[in-house]
Amino acid sequence: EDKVGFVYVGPVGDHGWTYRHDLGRQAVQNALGDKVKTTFVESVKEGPDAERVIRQMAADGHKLIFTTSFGYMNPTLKVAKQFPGVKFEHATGYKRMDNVSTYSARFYEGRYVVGKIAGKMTKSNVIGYVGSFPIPEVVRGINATILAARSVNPDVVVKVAWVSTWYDPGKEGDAAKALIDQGADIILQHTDSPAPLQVAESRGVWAVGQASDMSKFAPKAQLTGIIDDWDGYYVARTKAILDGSWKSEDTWGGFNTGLVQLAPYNKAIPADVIQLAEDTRKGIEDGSINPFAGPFNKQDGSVGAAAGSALDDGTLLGMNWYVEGVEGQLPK
Amino acid sequence: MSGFDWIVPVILTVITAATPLVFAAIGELVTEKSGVLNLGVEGMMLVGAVTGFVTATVTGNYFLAVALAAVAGGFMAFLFGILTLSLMANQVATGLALTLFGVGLSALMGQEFVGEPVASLSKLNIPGISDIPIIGPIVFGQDGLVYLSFVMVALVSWFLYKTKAGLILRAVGDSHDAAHSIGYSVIGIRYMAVIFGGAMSGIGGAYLSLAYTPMWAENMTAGRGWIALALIVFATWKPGLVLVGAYMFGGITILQLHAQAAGLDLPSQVLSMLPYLATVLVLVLISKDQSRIRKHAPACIGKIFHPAA
Amino acid sequence: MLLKIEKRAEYSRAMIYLTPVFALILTMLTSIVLFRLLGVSPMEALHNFFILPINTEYGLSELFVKGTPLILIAIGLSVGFKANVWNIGAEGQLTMGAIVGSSIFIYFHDIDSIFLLPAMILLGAIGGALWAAIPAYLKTRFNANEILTSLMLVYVAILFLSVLVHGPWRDPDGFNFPESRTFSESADMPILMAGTRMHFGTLLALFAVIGAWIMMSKTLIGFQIKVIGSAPTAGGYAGFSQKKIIWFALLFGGAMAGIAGLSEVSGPIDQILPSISPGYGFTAIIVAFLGRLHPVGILFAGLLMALTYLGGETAQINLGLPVAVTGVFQGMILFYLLACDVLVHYRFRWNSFGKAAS
Amino acid sequence: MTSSSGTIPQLELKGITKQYPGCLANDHIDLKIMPGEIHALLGENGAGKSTLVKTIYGVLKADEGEIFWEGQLTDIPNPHTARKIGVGMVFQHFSLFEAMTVTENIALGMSGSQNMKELESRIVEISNSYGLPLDPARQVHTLSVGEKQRIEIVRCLLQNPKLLIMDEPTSVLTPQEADKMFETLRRLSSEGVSILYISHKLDEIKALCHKATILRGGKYISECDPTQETAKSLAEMMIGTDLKAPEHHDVAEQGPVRLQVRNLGVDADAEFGVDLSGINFEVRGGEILGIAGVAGNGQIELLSALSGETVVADLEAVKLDGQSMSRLNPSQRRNLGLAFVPEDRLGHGSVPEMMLTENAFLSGYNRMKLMRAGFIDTGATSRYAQEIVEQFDVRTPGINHTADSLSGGNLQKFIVGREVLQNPDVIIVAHPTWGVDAGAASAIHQALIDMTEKGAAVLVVSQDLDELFAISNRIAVIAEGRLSPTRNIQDISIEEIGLLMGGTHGMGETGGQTHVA
Ligand SMILES: Nc1ncnc2c1ncn2[C@@H]1O[C@H](COP(=O)(O)OP(=O)(O)OP(=O)(O)O)[C@@H](O)[C@H]1O
Ligand SMILES: Nc1ncnc2c1ncn2[C@@H]1O[C@H](COP(=O)(O)OP(=O)(O)OP(=O)(O)O)[C@@H](O)[C@H]1O
Ligand SMILES: [Mg+2]
Ligand SMILES: [Mg+2]
Repeated sequence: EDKVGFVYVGPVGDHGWTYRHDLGRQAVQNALGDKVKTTFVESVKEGPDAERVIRQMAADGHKLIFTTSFGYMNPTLKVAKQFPGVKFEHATGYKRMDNVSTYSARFYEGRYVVGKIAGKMTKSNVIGYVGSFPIPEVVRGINATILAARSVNPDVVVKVAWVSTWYDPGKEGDAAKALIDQGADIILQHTDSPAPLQVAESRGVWAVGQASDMSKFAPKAQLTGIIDDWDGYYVARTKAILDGSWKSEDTWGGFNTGLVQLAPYNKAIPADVIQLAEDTRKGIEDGSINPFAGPFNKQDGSVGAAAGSALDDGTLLGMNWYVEGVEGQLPK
Repeated sequence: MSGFDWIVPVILTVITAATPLVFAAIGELVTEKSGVLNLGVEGMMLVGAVTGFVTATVTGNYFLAVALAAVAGGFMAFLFGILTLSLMANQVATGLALTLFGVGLSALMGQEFVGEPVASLSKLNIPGISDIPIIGPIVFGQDGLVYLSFVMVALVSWFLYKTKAGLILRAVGDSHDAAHSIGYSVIGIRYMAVIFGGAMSGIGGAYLSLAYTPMWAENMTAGRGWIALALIVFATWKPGLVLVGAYMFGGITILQLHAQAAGLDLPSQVLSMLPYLATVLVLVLISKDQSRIRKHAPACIGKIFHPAA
Repeated sequence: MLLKIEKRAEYSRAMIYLTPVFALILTMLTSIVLFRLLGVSPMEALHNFFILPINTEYGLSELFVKGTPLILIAIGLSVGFKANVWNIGAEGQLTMGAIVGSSIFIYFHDIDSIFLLPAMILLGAIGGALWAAIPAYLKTRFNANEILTSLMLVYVAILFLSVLVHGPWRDPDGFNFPESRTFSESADMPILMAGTRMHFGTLLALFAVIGAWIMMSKTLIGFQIKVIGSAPTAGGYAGFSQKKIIWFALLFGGAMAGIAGLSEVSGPIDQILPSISPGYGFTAIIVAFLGRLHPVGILFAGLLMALTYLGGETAQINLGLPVAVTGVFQGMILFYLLACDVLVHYRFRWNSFGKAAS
Repeated sequence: MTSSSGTIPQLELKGITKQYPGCLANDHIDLKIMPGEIHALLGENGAGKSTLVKTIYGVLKADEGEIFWEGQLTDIPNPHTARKIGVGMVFQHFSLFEAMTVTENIALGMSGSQNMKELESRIVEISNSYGLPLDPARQVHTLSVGEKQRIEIVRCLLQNPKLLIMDEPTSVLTPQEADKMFETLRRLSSEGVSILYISHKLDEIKALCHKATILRGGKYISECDPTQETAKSLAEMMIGTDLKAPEHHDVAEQGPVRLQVRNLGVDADAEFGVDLSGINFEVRGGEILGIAGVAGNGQIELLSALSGETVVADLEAVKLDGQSMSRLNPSQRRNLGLAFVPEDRLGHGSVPEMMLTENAFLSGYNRMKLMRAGFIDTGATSRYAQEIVEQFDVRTPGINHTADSLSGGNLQKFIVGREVLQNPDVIIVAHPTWGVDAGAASAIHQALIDMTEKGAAVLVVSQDLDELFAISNRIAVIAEGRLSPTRNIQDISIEEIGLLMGGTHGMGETGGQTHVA
């Protein structure tokens, strides 16, 4: 019986990032439980603990190890060097080796669709965005949102409140309240807890779920949700180990791979808006729409992407500037 | 937005942010006044939060949920009491261990309840009165626990400074040897104070999981127990000032979020530092008056008591 | 008949060594119940917690890797606690030590010199000490309670680190991810044992244990610390300055935490990350008291504490026990250790009548 | 239990036994007190007096023995019960709460709940009627020791006790205050209140008490009528051997001025401290200068300006052998040849939780050269501690025991010994025999007199006038931060000194009777 290990940065009970990865692990266990045994260690801090846990899994005879946080990049590589026979999968990083793959999801595709809906649905023309930390992943989502929103409603702006944490329900909720008080009538978030949705629900504004379908927390307010779905990927990669076809590769999948999905649309969204959203989603999926296609300007007025061109993956990966329509200065 | 429209929601936000701190701090204040330092507030809050949440989910009875949260927090404090009061273990270390324990225990208890929503604690709504502009929603539109938090501050203040029992409790914190020699049961009184502190922390935790953000998630207190502890020092052990401190801390936290949303051009982390820096600054200003601190700080805090008999 | 706790005329030397054994026995007995409830074999669980993590040479080396920062910080804190200085902000001082210590590498990363690492260690100590100097100044100048100021500064330090890692200190080739460049050879803590991660910081921790032992038992400053902590008026009588001791205790504690921070980033982490410590600064407080504020006690307490973390990881991997169980289990061990400590200074007696043995 | 006839003892103890770990503090002690009787309990330090009275008050539980209250076997499990049946107690170590007001402290010592306003007026009433004036609103930490004790006494009186226990009440009082208190006690006695009185001041006992019970080493020794005994015979019963009075040497040869204080002024830093101004005196080698005064008149400030715990800006203010010490800290002053015994032996003169060796090191490390190559020389330190213990007859199981395990008298001997053995040129001693039994007191006095023979200058600050008259060559009085001119001991009477001391601090009236030895 082969072992497949998962290293989580948060507790499986965070109902956010780690929770989704653990659902993926359970999918592997369900699908291939007769052939593999899955193990995990939760709440592993980025740093020395991560390297020890990864190494221990490798030394323990795990065949495949998923390390599910960006901060695990260097620890994963270090251990991978010592255990060439073990395969590693590092989420959201950019360094690979023969026995290290990377994988991530193009969540910004989901944000782009959400941006279209938001642009249509907002009355106040203010979208509130609860940010965790100003890293490219989060900035990309903000930019995708405003690009989409402005494409249907040029007057929209995005206001951002950074909470400097991935996970503090109280503070996330407070940020949502502050944004609403500043005029936002749609709350988006790049933090893990459902608190901002609860706030939106009680304040009677719209919100968008994060990582999971969070409609349970905001049945009226949730427009849709951007769902991380690692199940298929994890099952496929485990199968690849079992049949020997595993190769080091980089997966950055969007709608087309199922890694990113949208939660069911809120019934209150008008049909034409749903239509628009669906068209956008299909367009992205079949490649006819590129969220970061020009022409658009950066916040400072310089050209972000010229007409006819689109940002390449490298630029997206390191994105550290806002596009026009985002208010406030990006913390550097 | 016109006029003072924004003020009401901001104040409402501050109230919810401050209330769990008020509960935890006012309880711990009583504990400390009796001469015991329990650093396990975070752990007790978490156990209270999960107990309240589970009870509310299972029974739908919020009164029971809050009551059991208090019991659970009180039980944690009782454990602390056995160790530090009966077995004379070091209070600082035991309190920290209690936090480790509480984080783990609450996570175990809540395993099955992650990702389950629960209806928010209902707010007082008096048709007509609660709709009065500004005053209405702030004064008459809160949930029961917010009122309770004010009542508790007033009650604790009255108890400590207006009743004989409160006088005795302060006396035990001021000099346990003297209190013992004139016949007070130092250990018994401290048990009660410690358990009361735990119960209040438990309610503070329940406020988080039932009203602030009605859900259960591991470690959802996110360090509020520590802030509550700091607020007591900040308040120089005076109940009224605990309230001021909690609202100041909550207020600055909320205002910095507003500043960000309004596009203030400062790194968000620097803005996030503000509540902490402001607390230090105010403490420095307060500390100048040493006689006041001397008057209110319990002299025996953290010291072990062992009767000679 | 009543069970009575009675102060010993003199503390019991035997109990100093016996109480950990009692605590362990009690832990095992309770574990049987706890793990049965969780549906795990108690023997296996204990094996996973206490034996498996360190039954290989590598595992043992990891015990020291994990224990090193705990011991370094606890040594520093214990000196403060002895002086009645309640520095609970070691986590912030650790962070600042890491920041200041690595700044020299971040800004001059091309330097390839044997002096780089010593300079970094020195700067790490200075960084931690500077951060601790703030509570020291506020305490000696304004009488501001150091518990609160040092704690608040933890949050400030961590946010400051966040500013740096998300901003100017990002690896220029790192796609703007919040990580610094990885440390070069000469900025790395030398490894003590090939094939492991046990690094020079562990030696520093051992030096700290011995140094603190000598300082506290053999030097005037150590004596002054104990006197001021125990009876400040008597200290004034002897001519010792309380302010000086407050400064010393905080600066020393800060410096040790700073060294711990630097030895983490330049040891096992190898770069600056948004979070460089999983709460070592707080855990070390427990370690300090568990070690009864004695350097040698702290050495053992630090290793024991480290073992419970390692054991928790092993138990998760092998038995699928959630991390929550580690917390509960850790809490339990600590409770028992703290409770059994009562026997060092006290003894239990069945209080019957008239038994006046002398 | 209401009537108190003349034949039934108010209180009778039979076979009270109390065992502490490693120490049998009370060994089958019997005691009988009649209504209205003032009964002394005598014994050396550590004889078991406090233990016995704490048992009566319900603070401690006896291992064996019976208590009869008004003839009935009574169980007194706690102080509440004691107060309820009519026992009041003034503790040797005050049971007061520093951060609280006088009223709050008194309320705490009473059972049930009180109306604070009412209580305040009763406090004023009672305290005035017994001549123990108190401001009910003051915080205790701002009061002098004498005032603190008044609180304890008033607290008892408010409850109309039938038995009042007083554990060393006068050790902190001035003669006038003590006399006031004796009046109070006699009045109570005439009202039928029994009083159990513990004191080391044997003259006091003779003047006040009807009966005395003597304890030694935890055992009952005898009962006697103190008025029929001399102070010396009482002391010898306590100690079990002969008592040597200190040999007073007349001013053999007056040496040069060693300690010189010129126009010393200090602003007190504590809230209720006393500012010093214009203090002038000098102490010559070979003499003892006594400074008398009611506590709280600037002694604390004067002592700390002399010891170096407070530094003084004026270089001329404090000089030792002509060298200025004004700006030196205590350890620098020691290097110059100063030694100092503070008033509070536990916590000021010693570190309670530290061993005797460490406490020897505390003030001795410089002059006794207890550091070697930058490290503490433990061998030399132990030898030094051992020497103190042997030469000054400090009773302790060993030099590795902590200071707080010593009885007050023994600790005082240890501290005096520690300073004396450093062979200082000037030694300053505050309240040298506070609460110390007669045997230990005479040993300490002898040590100070011996110092003068070696040519040292000795300054003694005390409020015990008997003591000052017994050992000083010259005397001055400190009142409200000012020092009177010094007078030769032959040229002044106790009455005059008492007048100089009194009428300044909280006492309602000046003069009155003075306490005569
Ligand atoms: N808490 C205690 N633990 C152990 N031994 C004690 C304790 N209290 C008192 N003792 C011992 O009991 C004996 C009697 O003490 P006690 O306080 O009754 O003496 P005392 O007669 O009041 O002396 P003094 O004149 O100094 O006040 C002493 O030898 C002392 O060592
Ligand atoms: N915790 C303790 N352990 C052992 N002995 C103690 C303890 N506490 C007090 N004692 C003993 O109690 C005795 C009396 O204590 P107490 O504090 O009454 O001193 P004292 O002799 O009365 O001094 P003084 O008369 O100067 O106040 C001391 O001899 C001391 O040995
Ligand atoms: Mg006594
Ligand atoms: Mg005494």
